[in-house]
Amino acid sequence: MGLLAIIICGGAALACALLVILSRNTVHSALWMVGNCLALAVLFLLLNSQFIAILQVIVYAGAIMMFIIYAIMMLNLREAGEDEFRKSLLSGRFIVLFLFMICLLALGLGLSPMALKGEMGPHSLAKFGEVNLIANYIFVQGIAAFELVSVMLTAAVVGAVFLARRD
Amino acid sequence: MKFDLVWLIPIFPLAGVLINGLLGRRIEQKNKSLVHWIACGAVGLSFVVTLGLFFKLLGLPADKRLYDFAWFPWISSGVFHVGVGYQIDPLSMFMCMFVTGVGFLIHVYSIGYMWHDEGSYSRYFTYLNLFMFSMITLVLADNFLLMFLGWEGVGLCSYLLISYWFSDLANAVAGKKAFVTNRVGDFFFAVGILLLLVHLGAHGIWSLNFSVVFAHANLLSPHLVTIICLLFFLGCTAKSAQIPLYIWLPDAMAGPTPVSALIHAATMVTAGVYFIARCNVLYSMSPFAMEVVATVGALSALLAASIAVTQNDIKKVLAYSTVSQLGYMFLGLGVGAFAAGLFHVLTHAFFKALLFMGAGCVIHGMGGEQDMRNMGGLRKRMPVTFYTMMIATLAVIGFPGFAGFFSKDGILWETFSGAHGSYILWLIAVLTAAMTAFYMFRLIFMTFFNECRASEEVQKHIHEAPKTMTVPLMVLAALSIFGGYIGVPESLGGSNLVERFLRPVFGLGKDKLLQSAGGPGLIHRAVSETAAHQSFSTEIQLMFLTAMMVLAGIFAAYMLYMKKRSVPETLAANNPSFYRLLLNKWYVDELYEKVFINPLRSISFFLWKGIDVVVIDGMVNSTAAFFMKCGSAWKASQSGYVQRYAVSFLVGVFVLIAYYMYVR
Amino acid sequence: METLNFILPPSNYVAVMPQIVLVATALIVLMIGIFKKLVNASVIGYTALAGSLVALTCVFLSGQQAGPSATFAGMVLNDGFSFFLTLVICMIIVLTILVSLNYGRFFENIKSGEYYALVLFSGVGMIFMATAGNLILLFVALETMSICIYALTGFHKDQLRSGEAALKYFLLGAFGSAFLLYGFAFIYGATGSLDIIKIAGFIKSHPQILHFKFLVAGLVLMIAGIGFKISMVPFHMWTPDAYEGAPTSITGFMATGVKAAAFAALIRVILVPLAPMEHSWVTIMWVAAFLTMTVGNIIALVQDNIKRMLAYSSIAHAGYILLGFVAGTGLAQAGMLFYLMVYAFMNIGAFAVVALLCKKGEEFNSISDFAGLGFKYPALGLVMSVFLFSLAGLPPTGGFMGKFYLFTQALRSGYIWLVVAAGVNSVISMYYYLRVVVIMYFKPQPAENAIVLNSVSPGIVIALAAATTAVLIMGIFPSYFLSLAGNSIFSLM
Amino acid sequence: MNDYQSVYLALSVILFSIGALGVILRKDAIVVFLCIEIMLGAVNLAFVVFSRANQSAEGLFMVMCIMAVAGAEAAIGLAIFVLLYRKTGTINIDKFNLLKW
Repeated sequence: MGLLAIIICGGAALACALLVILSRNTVHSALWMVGNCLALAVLFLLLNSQFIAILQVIVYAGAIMMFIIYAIMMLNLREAGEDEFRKSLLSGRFIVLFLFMICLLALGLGLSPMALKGEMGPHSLAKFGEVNLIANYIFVQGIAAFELVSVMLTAAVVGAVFLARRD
Repeated sequence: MKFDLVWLIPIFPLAGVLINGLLGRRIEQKNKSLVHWIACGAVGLSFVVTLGLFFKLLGLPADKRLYDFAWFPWISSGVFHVGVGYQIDPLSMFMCMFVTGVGFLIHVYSIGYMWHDEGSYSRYFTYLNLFMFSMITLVLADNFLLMFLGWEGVGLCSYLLISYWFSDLANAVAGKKAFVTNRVGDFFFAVGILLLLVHLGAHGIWSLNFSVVFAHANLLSPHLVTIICLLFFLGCTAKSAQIPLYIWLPDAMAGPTPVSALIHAATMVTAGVYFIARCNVLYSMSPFAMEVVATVGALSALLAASIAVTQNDIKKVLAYSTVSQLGYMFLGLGVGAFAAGLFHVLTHAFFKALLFMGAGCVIHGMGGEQDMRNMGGLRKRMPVTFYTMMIATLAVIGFPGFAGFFSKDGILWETFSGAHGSYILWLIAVLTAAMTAFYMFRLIFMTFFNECRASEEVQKHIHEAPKTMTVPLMVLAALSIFGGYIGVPESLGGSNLVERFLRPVFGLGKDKLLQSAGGPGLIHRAVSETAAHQSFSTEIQLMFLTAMMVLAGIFAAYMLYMKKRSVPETLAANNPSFYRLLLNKWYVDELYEKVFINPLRSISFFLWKGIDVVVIDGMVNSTAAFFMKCGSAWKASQSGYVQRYAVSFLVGVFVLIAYYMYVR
Repeated sequence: METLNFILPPSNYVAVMPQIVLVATALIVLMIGIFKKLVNASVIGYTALAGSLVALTCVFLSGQQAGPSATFAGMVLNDGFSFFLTLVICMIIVLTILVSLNYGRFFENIKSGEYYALVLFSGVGMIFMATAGNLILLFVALETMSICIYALTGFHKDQLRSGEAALKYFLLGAFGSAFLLYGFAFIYGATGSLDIIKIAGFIKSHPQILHFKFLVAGLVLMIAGIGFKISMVPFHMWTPDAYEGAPTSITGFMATGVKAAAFAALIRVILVPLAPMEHSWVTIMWVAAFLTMTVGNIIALVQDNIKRMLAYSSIAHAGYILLGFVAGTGLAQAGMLFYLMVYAFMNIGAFAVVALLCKKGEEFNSISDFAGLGFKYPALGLVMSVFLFSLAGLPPTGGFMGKFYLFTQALRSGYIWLVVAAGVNSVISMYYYLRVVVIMYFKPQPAENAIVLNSVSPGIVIALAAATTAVLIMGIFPSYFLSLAGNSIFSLM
Repeated sequence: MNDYQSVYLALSVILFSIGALGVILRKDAIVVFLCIEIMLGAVNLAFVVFSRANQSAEGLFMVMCIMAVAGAEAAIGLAIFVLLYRKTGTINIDKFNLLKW
């Protein structure tokens, strides 16, 4: 049952990802990307990480993707000239290279056995992924990184506003 | 005043260099006299500090007079560490005293001499201060490498100052000659230092500190010590103008006269003497090297004196006289009379600087004339110069009662009676003393007596030098007289303060000094203390004999250049070949030209045209062309398309991952 | 549901004082920027300068603390290594701001509050990168730095080149950090932790993990990700384009600060937890060092744009520094830090000189435009020559000593051919560095091509003088700095 | 416990590779950026898998940070695209080829 769910959701994620790079229309790409995000969110749920799944939907699919789509609309980029894209697809050297690489990586990494388990596991699997656990980590151990994230976001906003400002 | 302030001594001149060197041109435009205030002030402050430290040193008991101030680490490479540090002991303070003192006087003198010169005033004082910095580093350094830095520094300044008026080709050539000759010596010197380091390193002593090296000198085999000593000495012959590398010094007179006084008479050329005295432990281990030093010194003294007899250029006479007097110093060192040799360094600094400065006043007064045949009768016109020069002359020839007498006597006596001395060397030295008296009085008579042989035009302008020039003359004249009395030998009822002051540094005294400072004991075969004073009467008899020879020399000069002035010409005419031999300085320059320079030149010409241009340049050019081609080809990979960059990134990752996953 | 009660970890705020000061200054500068109309424009720059100087002072004051320690639950490490790198980065920030104060006359944008705020924010990122004890913090810091630098690269809004450089740098940078993250993920998967010290402990107690594929893949991907920031071949392609397009003051900042921080992260990550994997990464470093210096030097040979030439040369210098990983001795690792410090001074100095000159009121970049500069501006020519000599590795400059330590240590470890290659590379590099000197002093200045330097502020004079002095002092008296670097490497172990 | 982690990881690797493929194939800057986001998503998946295997919240916090970074990068990236679009009227990355060699 679990495996079936994984294969369905994973297949959906992969298909969405492929469609992102294969669709000619930028808006379509962005929408397929949203699909990919949602499929990933389901995968996270299957991995018992409810909080991350919620974030994936709200932040990724909800905020970032909407932002991108808004930018696409603003720039009025419906149809980019993609002739070269077709050509390079046909020439296929990248595809060959990449299929090869994917096979290697998937065989080498994906299907290799997991490491020795970390010794930090008092929590039960059910509690894993609950907001308590994460919140505790964020505000106790990860406080420095958390604060630095705020600095980073400030910097990003400052930079973005400056660059996009018309003057 | 604490000994830790010793770093102030070199710092002041260095500050002077920086200020005058970087901002000199602007300062000169605004206020020319500020330049010499800075320069002289820097050296003066150094002198004051030296004086303070010197008296503090005197206040200590004799066996505690050693202080090593390690300032900061300089080079450290694995086990090998060299620091910048200054050593205070009687020898270094003795040298530093007169280097800064005489240096200060010559700085002051330079104000008058260079004020009207067209060259860059600040450049001159920058070089002069740089020289002071290097020389102080040389004498105060506590290790071979720092000393070598100073050694090279003084060589550089000497070169810069000889060719100070570089627009004149002859000056540039003279500078080049000095530079190349010194390089030859420095090469051997550096080889000596490296040998020392490598062989001590083989015993686990990776240090170039004087005290460490000397304390472990016993680890070296005697042959090796001899080789090292001879290499060092070869370096010293270049710096201190001895056979075979003395040839650059007379040509070095092309520089401004204060430079000749400071660098080529009083201080730099005595660096070799200082160095051998500093390395007395090593030299004491090698009697053969000592003999070589003594013999070369004596022969240089004689050879230079014989050349000086016929020279007509006033500065050339003094230059050869310097070579000759330096020969005396080396003779003293070679026979084991280190203190006497250094005492002569001191007195020589006073009177030779004075002689050069006097000559400078004469040249200045005569409007640049240097040929003594065109001088004469200046006694009336330039009284201060005349009297001070007279005093210096009496001092240099060793006239009883003057400074040179006591120092020269010390050397002669040790040569006669010392463990390493010999009668032949003594005889050469006495003969040289007589010749010195002759040529020095020849100079005095030709310059200051009789009628003036200069043209009317020049005669009108002859005048006494300004105050800044004459005051240093007078100070030095006083020192030339009284400076000798600090070293009155015991046979004349004195107590020879100089020797007593320096004794801790030399021979067995060094051993005690190091031990008292906490260092390891010296285990070397030091020469026994100079032979016990056999009999004062013999010494006094010898003194008398020498004085007689000197008087004979003066008398001969009087007869030939005052009374019967036609005789020299007839003499020269009757012995034309011998006269020409002397006049042309024994054809040594020509000999070097034939034996060394011409073959070298043809070899280097071949290397240039045959090897360099065709083979090396061809290789270099084709290599350069090859790399340029590579560059142009490779440049194309930077295509400007961002996705190609991403591909390059991916390929890199892919290759690495594939290698680690599947190949290894 | 139980209530959440957080107990904040014991935190040493003194250890992060420079970062706090920098963030505060950045915010103040932004505030002042809002009231731009009311105040003199230069107030912004001087506020930023004052803040960075305060941060530098904080580094000096906090440097006296004894012993290495970790704060913020192990996220921030406070040891000699952090001190050294924080010092270097703060000096880079101060120098960059000094250069920017003068460079602002070319481009109005540089005078804005955003510019200085972004420089300070990226400085915060750099410092956290060098002091991070946890890969999470390391990643966030790297992104903080990168995002600011992306924006700063595109700061010449009226120049297409600047925007293009920002685009390329941004796309490749994001691409590279994805790889870095994947590497972190694998390391996390293999060792069960993201804390550097815990990873080190885990690897030490489970040596069989060393041949585990996840760890090896993590190592490789991580080296690729950080190698991108230090422009290691073949991850270097962005460097010349981004350096050329960016404002010159930022190019100097990128070439020194980003590289110093990224090298710090690489040293920390490679040498602390992954030291037992030496047999794996030495080969990568060997090949990367060789390729990096060769590619950088050879392409720099045929450049005519001074910024681009310096960009390629900075690739080559990364190659020299990588030798320290290959050699592996303690002295070699100290040599890397020493070289980073010298490199910071000489490179920022060279870019400052480039930023100082203009031609007909415009910036210029062609090397041939330097003709006759040495005589027109003797002081500037002298300073530039010192930097170039140091870059070329000629004594008595710090560049020489840095190369000397790295090369001799690599030789001592037996990498003869690599050192031979490095020597050949140094000779090649001499050609293009000295070419600039030759052009400055031996080519007459053409009449119509008047390069001038106008409005020299005291700030830039101080910056150039400080950089020159530092380069020379590090060349003549290297022992102090080497022992400082050695101590900081020692505290890392 | 070990429920299909290999499958998740293989999925993550393939997703990452598809993202990388998109980055080097598509010319539209925004799509290139979307592909980078796909790669980050793959990384997130890997982190969650490892986090669960290791029973630690560290990986989850990393995922949150990655999301924040993705947001920040989106802001800066889109600002750069807008800047370039205003100048040239296109965001086809092959058109930006001033800086080369």
